[in-house]
Amino acid sequence: MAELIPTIIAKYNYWIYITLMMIGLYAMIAKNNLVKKIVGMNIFQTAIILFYVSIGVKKGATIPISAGGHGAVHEAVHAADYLNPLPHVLMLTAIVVGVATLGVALALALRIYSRYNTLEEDEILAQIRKK
Amino acid sequence: MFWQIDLAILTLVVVTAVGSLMVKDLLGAAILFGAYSFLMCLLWSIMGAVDVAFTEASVGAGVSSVFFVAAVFRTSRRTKD
Amino acid sequence: MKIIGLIITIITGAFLVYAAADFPAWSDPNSPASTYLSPYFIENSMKDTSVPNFVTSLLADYRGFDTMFETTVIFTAGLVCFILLRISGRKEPETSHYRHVLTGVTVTLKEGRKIPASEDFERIDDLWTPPDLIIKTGCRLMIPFIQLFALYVIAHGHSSPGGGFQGGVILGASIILLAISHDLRTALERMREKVVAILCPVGVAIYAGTGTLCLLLGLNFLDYSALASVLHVDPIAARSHGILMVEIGVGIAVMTTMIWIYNNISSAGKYNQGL
Amino acid sequence: MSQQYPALLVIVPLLSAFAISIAGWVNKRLCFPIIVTALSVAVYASVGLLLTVLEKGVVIYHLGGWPPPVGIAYYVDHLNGLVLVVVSLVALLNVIACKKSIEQEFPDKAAPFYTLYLLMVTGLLGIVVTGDAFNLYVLLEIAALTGYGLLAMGEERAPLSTLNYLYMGTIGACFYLLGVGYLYIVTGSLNMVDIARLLPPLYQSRAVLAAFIICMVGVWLKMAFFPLHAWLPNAYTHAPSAASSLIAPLVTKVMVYVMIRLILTIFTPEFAFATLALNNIVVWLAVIAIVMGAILALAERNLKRMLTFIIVAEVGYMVGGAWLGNRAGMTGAILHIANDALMTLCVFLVVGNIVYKVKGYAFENLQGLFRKMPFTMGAFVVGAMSIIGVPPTCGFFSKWYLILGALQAGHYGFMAALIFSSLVSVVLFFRIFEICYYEPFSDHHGHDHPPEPMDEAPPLMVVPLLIVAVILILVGLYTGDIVNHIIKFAIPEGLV
Repeated sequence: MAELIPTIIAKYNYWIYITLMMIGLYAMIAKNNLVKKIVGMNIFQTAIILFYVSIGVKKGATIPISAGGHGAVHEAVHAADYLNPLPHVLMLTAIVVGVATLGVALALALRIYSRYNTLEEDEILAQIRKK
Repeated sequence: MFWQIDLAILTLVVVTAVGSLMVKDLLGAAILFGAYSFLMCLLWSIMGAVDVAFTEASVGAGVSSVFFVAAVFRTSRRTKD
Repeated sequence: MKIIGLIITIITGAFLVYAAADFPAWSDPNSPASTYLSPYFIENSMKDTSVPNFVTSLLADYRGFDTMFETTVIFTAGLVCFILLRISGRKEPETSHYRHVLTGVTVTLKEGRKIPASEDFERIDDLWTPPDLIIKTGCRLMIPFIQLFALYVIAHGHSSPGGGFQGGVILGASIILLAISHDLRTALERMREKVVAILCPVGVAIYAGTGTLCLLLGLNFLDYSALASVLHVDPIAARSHGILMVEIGVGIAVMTTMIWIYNNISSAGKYNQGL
Repeated sequence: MSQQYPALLVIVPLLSAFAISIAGWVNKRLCFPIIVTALSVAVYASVGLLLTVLEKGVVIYHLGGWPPPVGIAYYVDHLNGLVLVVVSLVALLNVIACKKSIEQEFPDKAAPFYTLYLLMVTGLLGIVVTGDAFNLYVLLEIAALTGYGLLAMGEERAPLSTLNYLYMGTIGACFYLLGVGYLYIVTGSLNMVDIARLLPPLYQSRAVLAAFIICMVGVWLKMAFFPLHAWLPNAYTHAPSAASSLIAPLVTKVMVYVMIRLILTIFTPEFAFATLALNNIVVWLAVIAIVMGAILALAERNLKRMLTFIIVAEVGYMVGGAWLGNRAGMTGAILHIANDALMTLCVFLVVGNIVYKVKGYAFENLQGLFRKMPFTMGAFVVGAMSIIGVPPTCGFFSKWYLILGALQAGHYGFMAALIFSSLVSVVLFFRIFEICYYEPFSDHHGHDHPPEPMDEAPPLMVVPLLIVAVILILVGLYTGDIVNHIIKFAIPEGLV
């Protein structure tokens, strides 16, 4: 037990990302309202982004922008001083993909609403079955 | 980097995430989702991912929330869960 | 469904917790992710591309191919929203409302009739809210500065956080702000649908076209150092300029897509009235 | 020029997509010539690439001039060389065959439709050609988003079934992304070959195990492998015919390709089959997928929906074959990617022609079609024979290899499922032939009512369909060459 607590604290970012992911996944499977599902989907995606950003964190390092600016071409740059930029780049892509998916999902929800006049999944299915 | 701030924001993130899924009003859900995105953005800027945080602030907390509000405005605020 | 969802969620969560135990410790400088590839980018970004912001050089040069498709994803989203929602043509005549500016009398016209544009009447939405002078004027004053800031973000992405995406989103948000604070028609007058729909692929095509230019100049796709012979600079500066070119393309594409999606969603494809 | 083929393959369709999008606002007549030209270039480049690979071995293309693992690289070997040719060929034939139905179904939105179509093909080609694990995710999302757009343009119920597909597809893609993240956190690299090089010392790590399983679940979600297949039938049934005859043949097969690529290149068969004892479970899941797909298809009274359940069963074939863990099974799975793409294209194009002429695809709409549309139905017979697995057609040979693999692995359950599903297919298709062969019942007994005149779909739709039918037989006849010259080299030596 005494060994377990430091592990839990040392990786709390990972635990939070798992929690958020579970929240999002649960909402996508179990929620009845289509827009709520979309919210869940976004939470799910941001949880994964949080995971990636956590990979990039490095103790004793600063943000990944060269301190010298443009003038410092010939100064040696030490890798240990800067955060890992690769996960950040990947996550920029993921955020943009997230907003694109959001736009498409909302457009679909609008189409569904104009057809069935409701956003509740069970009511829509009831209307389809009635036909 | 203060771990207390980090921990507080992490907790708040979870709270807003749960809140936006629990609240029985889609407009409220959209607003809480905006708050969630903004807290996420704070968290990432604390972690030093400035570009990601900037993007999330403009895309997640800004434009996404507007899309949500617009969609809710064009459909309905009613939700059963 | 709720129980199934709960079971699936808990299984997934337990599995992820099980796997997370083997991760390198959090913020460990000696983890493989921090020691294997990233030092290369940090140490060589200035030498290879003369861009101090490692994220920008990585985004637009080392992994520029990802970013091109990321822009394409955005374009796709705009196009899908258009194709799904846009109701083209004026098939059904609709009622429109006009307000007499001086007296505040509202006139409702049926079957698509219109009042010729004049100073006395202004068209209003079905769900009309009283004009708020402070909001309208405040937004009108803010929008130019927002746009200026967006251009700064695009142009200064080389040495500070920011770049094409963030700047593009902010530019798009400024037009969306106009549409929210006034109405959709005002925003559409500034930025017509056709302009948006053409600029959007043009933005992505600037990106892909820069890459193709490099290919035509004899090097690999997206190898900006090929531009050195066109721009009359050394290959390293050419990479820096190439990054700026694609950032501008990204900015245009993202700005127009955001406006496009907003227009379609807020008016449910009718383009007559927004929020 | 030939060393630029990998770039051309993706860039030409991409740039042409933007050109079409702009042309749609200027002059709509330009759209169709542009898309045909772009896809022809893609076919040309992919065939050239396959020939280069056959001649010289693996082709590696550095995007942006950065060598991997720093930059992104394209990596073309025998496996994706074959799949590239199939994908580009299917896309080209389908767009020519579907021109009329696209113009009929979306008179004013043809240009955006073509744009999405071309972007989707770009995405699929990119998925197949890329050698970077994260790049694959981005392209996966392009293929998925365009797919949502194309599928949702169909009938009334299409948006709802597409939204369900979107939820499932997003979960799948996110799982894949998460798996790549796990690989990144333990290796620090994103290039597939590089990851494979770094992984062996870490095979005992739980994170690698989790990465493998999460990636697999994500890919299975995307390809509608059995317990995760619920989104597929509705989404494909309600889609417009031009979209379903692009998406049904390609998307699931490309995802099977991704799965095989994950097993063969990133994780290597030693890890996937030897270290993990999952083979048996997955093959049994595939058995259930095949049996359930066949039974559910039997229960349908609607041609298109029946075909979608057959796709679910076919995915079971390929996953099962790949997970048998021996050479014959893997050969069968890879061969079946190509064959199944072509035969699914064939039957879905037939459905497209029927919808174009008859405006319906329920069984009662099909009566008398043999007389009405003889060429279309002739192609349908060839496609059906191939799905059943009758010898001269290609479907027989991939099934042959799959059964061989099952025998070698001693997995008789899988073999029984294959034979069972073939028998069910016989019932399914001969039932349809019977309906199509007989004329509609006439109400007035005794009176001869005049036979309906021949009313075939336009030549532009029929000729590509007949070409596909001929290709089905040709591929069948040349299977030996394909296996000996291409697939043999696609499978690593270690797998016996």
